[in-house]
Amino acid sequence: MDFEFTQEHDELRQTVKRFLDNDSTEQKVRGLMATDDGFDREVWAKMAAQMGLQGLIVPEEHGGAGMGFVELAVVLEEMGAALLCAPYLSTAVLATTALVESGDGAACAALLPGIAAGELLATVAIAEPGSGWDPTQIAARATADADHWKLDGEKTFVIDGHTADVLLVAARTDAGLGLFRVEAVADGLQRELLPTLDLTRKLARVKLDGVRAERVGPDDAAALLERLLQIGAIALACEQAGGAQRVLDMAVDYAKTRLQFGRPIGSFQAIKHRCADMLVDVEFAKSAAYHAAFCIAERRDDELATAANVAKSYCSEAFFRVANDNIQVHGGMGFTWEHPAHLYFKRAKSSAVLFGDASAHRERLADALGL
Amino acid sequence: MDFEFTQEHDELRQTVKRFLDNDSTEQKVRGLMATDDGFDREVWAKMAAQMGLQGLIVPEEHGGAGMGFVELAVVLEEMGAALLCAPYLSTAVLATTALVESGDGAACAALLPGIAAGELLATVAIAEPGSGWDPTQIAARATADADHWKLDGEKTFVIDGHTADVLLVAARTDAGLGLFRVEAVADGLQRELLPTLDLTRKLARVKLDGVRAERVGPDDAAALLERLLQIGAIALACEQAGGAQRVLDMAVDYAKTRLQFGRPIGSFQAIKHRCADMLVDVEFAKSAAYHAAFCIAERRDDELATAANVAKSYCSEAFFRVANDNIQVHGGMGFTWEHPAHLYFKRAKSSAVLFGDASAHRERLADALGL
Amino acid sequence: MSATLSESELRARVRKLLDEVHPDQVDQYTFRGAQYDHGLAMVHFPEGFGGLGLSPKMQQVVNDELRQHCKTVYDDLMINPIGIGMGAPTVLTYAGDDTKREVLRKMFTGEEIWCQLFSEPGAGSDVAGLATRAVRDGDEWVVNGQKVWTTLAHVSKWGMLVARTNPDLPKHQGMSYFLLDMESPGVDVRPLYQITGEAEFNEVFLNDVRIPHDRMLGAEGDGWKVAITTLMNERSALGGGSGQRGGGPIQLLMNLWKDRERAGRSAAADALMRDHIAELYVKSELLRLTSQRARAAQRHGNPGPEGSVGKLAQAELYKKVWECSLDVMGNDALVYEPGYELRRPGSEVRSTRALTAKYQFLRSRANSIEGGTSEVMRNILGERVLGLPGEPRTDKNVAWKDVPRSG
Amino acid sequence: MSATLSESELRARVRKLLDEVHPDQVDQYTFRGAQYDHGLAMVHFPEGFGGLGLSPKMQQVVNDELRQHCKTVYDDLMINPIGIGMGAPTVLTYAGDDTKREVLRKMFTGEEIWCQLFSEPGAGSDVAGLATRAVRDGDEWVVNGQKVWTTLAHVSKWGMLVARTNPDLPKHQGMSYFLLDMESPGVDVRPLYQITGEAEFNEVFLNDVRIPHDRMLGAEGDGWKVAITTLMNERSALGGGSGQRGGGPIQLLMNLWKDRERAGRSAAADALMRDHIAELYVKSELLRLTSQRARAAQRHGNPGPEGSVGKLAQAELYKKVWECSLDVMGNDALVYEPGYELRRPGSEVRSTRALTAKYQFLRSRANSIEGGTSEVMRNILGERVLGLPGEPRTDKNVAWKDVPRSG
Repeated sequence: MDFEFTQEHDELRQTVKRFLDNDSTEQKVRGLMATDDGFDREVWAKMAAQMGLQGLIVPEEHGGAGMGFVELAVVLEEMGAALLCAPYLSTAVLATTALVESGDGAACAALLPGIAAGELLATVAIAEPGSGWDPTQIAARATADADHWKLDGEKTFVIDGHTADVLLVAARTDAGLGLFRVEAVADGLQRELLPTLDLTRKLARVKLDGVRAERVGPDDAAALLERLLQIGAIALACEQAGGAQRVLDMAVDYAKTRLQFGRPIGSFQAIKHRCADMLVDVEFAKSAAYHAAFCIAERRDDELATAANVAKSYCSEAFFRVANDNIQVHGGMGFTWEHPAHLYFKRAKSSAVLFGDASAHRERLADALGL
Repeated sequence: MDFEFTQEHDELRQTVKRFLDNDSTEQKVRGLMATDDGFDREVWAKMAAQMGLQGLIVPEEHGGAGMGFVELAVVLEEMGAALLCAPYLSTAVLATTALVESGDGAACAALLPGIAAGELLATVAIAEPGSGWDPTQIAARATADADHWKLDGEKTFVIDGHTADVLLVAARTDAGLGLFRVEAVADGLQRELLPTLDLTRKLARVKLDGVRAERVGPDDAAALLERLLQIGAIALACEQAGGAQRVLDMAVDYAKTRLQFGRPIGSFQAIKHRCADMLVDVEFAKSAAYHAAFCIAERRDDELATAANVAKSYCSEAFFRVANDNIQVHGGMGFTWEHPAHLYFKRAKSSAVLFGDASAHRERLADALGL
Repeated sequence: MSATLSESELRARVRKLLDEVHPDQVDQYTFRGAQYDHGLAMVHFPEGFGGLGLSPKMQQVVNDELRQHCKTVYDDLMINPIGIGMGAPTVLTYAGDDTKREVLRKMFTGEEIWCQLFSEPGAGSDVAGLATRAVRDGDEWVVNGQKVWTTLAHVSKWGMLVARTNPDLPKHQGMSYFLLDMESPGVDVRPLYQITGEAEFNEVFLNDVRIPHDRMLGAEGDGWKVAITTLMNERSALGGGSGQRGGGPIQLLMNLWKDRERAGRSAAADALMRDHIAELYVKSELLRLTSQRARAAQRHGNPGPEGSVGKLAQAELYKKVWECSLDVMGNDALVYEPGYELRRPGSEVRSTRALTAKYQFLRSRANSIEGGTSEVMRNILGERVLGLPGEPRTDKNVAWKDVPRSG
Repeated sequence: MSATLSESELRARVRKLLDEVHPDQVDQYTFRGAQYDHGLAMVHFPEGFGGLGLSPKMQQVVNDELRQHCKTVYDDLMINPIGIGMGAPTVLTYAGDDTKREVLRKMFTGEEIWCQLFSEPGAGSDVAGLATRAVRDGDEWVVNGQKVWTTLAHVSKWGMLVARTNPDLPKHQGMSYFLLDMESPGVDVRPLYQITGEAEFNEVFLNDVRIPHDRMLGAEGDGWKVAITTLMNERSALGGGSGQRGGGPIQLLMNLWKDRERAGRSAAADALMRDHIAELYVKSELLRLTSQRARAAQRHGNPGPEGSVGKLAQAELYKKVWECSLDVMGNDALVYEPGYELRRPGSEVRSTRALTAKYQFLRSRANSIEGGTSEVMRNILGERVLGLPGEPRTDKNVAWKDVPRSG
């Protein structure tokens, strides 16, 4: 049932929090965001070895913990709060979900153990230049060629696409949309790191020129892609809820300690009421993200689309609002490079855009509600 | 030039203000809003005899003062502030503008002197049930019949339509849209007072069943109607700016004198900052209304549509916001029947809807801007 | 003994009551009188005072059993909302047995309706700033002042009155709490009409009203403490949103939209409205989910801030939902059938969705005022939930009479 | 005598200056030095100090004449914005003639740039709460503390410094004002990088910096009064909006929209965006018209509240305009070419509208903070324009050292 978090969930949260407090400090985030890779391979290995986080939702038969999306939501919320720089969303959420949901046993057996072990980085490539996140607009082509496929086209905004070992690429066949597995080292694959607004999440452009590929999952993967995008949106919403809580904490702490006119600025209603409005945003964002996570975990498939639209539209705007408010509460300090407020602000903007912005999700919701 | 108000304008404002302070007190407004007529014939006669307000923009040759829209804006602003209950907008603004702009000398000579003298009430009838304020949707028919016309159809939201002596009715002929003069006593004319949300402005539904009519103005009156609607929207914007200023004054006065927790509530930032935001709304609303009034007065016809769209869209929303805020500042008191706050709130809503709401005006603006 | 009553034993008692007297066969007063006498009215009250000294949760068992066996089911909060909801716990805690005997049974049957006399014209958000004075005269207190926003005062027998008995003490210390017989000479109840023309509330003028000293609840000067007991039991509009997905105000809005007349509205205007309604749907849904989350957290014994945001969020959201409803109506928003009529609210259901929406558009203006203004709610969230410091207070350690006040 | 100089006589003097030395032929320092010596730099200043003792309005005549005859036209506010804009009037009012002679000419020529050392990490909105200490030591003052948000400090010769000389007095009374030679030992200027990666501002650390007593402007303890003179002359972003209809940020937004890629966006999304842009256009237009109205009212000698709302309205509006610009870009908002590079702002123009908009999206976050936060502006509108009462102050009549402070 919705919102029935157990003691195990709380313990998982504490474990992840402790890990992030040590291994994803602001200083580490700043260091990693300035690199091209954008993550620390040692920390990545530690995440897998000590906590098995990469295999959280990987089925046990493939070397994972076989947990569900509620546990993943807890982890993502904390990672969003800490701005963890790591290919977790790409590898452990998107690629893993794509594989598990594809029902392709061979592909799962080939890739999931490596993912769970923290030894394989993977991502999914859907969006293309000039098109949005709508799979119906995909132009990349897959052509059957003897026992494999050849891919041609261009993908962009591929999360961690420049470091992934394997890319799961959505492309069009004569039969419809398909999902294809491409090795990073394959001939004809060109990858370019994009200069991102949000330095803590790396995106790449990928050019495919007759690249050798294996099909993953069904001949017609349209439903799979739709579901993948919904789950991706919910994953982002979980991160956003966590980021929103963190900036609220930051703002409240500052408002309690910063004195002006002989008083903590939080004693002024202008600041206090702004923080109160931020609190409403944060609590609503959590409700949206948690509810959507429970919908996935409990396979309430008829509610999934609505829950994803509600969560992504609300959490995107709420995180942006509170990240913006946090800068305002901090005054000049909040506007400097040395203060972390801008890192959250940029993350809020980038995660609002990824997988479709709030109004796109509301439009889908309006369609579903028959408005 | 925009915003160059003269000493004469200031004096006119003071004269009108004094008159309204005496003859449109809250008590009188409450009395009149409970009547069907909705105005006081003695006060109406006094307005004409002592101040010539009904003939303000009537050309001197037809017995008026021959002034322009800047003077009218000043008068409308004060009437909006006082919620004057009188058929001024219908008779002295809409019908008068329709006549003057029609270029129909005979109609002007027949009607304007009576209007200027305060002896004739007139209005315009454009909207129809189920259609908006878009003249292209008008369905009422005018059929030529010997030396006159016959009108069939139904009009609604006719301002003061139940008390007007003469109605200028927009109807469709084979040649396009025309404007037609109908006597209130004509056979086949049925008028019904509508129960309005805003009791201070009376609206009527008018049924026309083969009613005898005279054409006013050109064969194709489409441009005339469009201009009339723009000027009507600007007239409402002027009233809205006046109403907005009045509710701000009300809120500020209350915030200064109402004590809670041993302090005036206006010393709390929650109230103070709300009032500051109201001030921005009020000043912007005035800029919008004044600028549009100067555009009419100076016949800057190429700017008129944009100015009307800017003014009506902004003033409608601003007046509604501040009228709503005024209730909030007053707390429980602002929510009672005995306090005037609700009268302004209802006026704000009704004037926001009349002649097209804010988003309709923004849509037209977006078209004009080529967005 | 009864503290050990099991659930099945309690159910048996309910059936015994129903064997003796059945709500489908007798009137409200007779049945609820018998229910009281059987200790099944408020089971956590002591025996003899409508209860059996059980845990409050056990009342659910009684109500459940009644619902199972009766067509006529009474809702305490419909019968005597302020009496049973707020008066009973206050009387239980602070009144003597004589008073309990005098008032509790008739309160429960609904023969005597109760009202609450706290708010004053000069003391709105600052309830503790109230100015109604009570002066001791022998065995009586003489009360002068004015109360406002008093629901049900016009039909009430008893009023829970807080008045200032010592103006020389700081504001929270100089108040006392009385049970006022509303039929006493000098009590003048007048309807207070609202923006809708209805009078849900009253003004109560108190002019040399005499109250026997033994009708004071708690000690002299304890008025604020007793009042807090009353307020803690306020079944406030908790801000839980509608229980059903897509239910409540948003449902009415969506239905209005689906049934709208399509003429005269552009495709662009439709797109704007759809986006806005979808946004309001999202917030309505999150209001509901947040309240559900709060209940889950409470069940698990670690309630968090999710339970406290509802009142503020709901007030602001519902105002917007009703505003949007009027926008959906377009020009029809100009008319307000059947017009305004200054009157008491009836129990009639409005005949169309549009009429309901128009009424609620006006009525909802009070959402952000009644039961704590949105400004007060933001203070509470800021200070009590987030732990932000309060403002400098100038009215706390000063004799009440020296605190500036208006009204 | 020169007070009676007519406009045509003044024009003649400008032409005489140009006959002697012409900006198209000599460098900035040479020409502006001559302009200063001719009393044509700041004509309202006394003769010998760059002026002719004329009305300030007459400077317009000089500038006009220069524009007519020269290709090279210098803008005072480009050359030495803080020096000429704020430093000069302060020096004129409070400095002795020796100091005036020492600093004014080189200020005007731009040989010596000026900066303002008021804000501190612990004193933002509460500027008067500043904590930098100056202690008298013989003929010198020894200064310790930290200043922040100091534009141009890294290229400045002179800093206008306010420091606390008596912490036992209430905050506004214990400050003094100094001219600080920024080349003095102990002055450490460090760039302060912003959200954009650029460092428009500096932090200035003052470590046992010694200032001769005769560099104090005004008397000891008059620091706040002198600072007010400086601040009154701040050419603040007045919030006038763009001069041209549809100009400024809204123009860039509209152009971005018109040139957008249409693929991948639904008709409904387009309708929403069009409405939003139209709304922003309306507000931009009203910002412009309100500033125009303020100027008209000023011309007519009765300025009203219209002049005071601009700063607040503009800050909030421009933030929204730049946010909308990013929304128009859709997914392209994810990239921020050419990446961030911690550096001083250059004079380069960004190569595309999109890059400008992205930069401004980040940069505009400060609009509601710098030059008075929106919260401070709302206080000012509420108190000074609407006459609402201030809040209870706990920091006013207390020795500064006893006022709680952070940072």
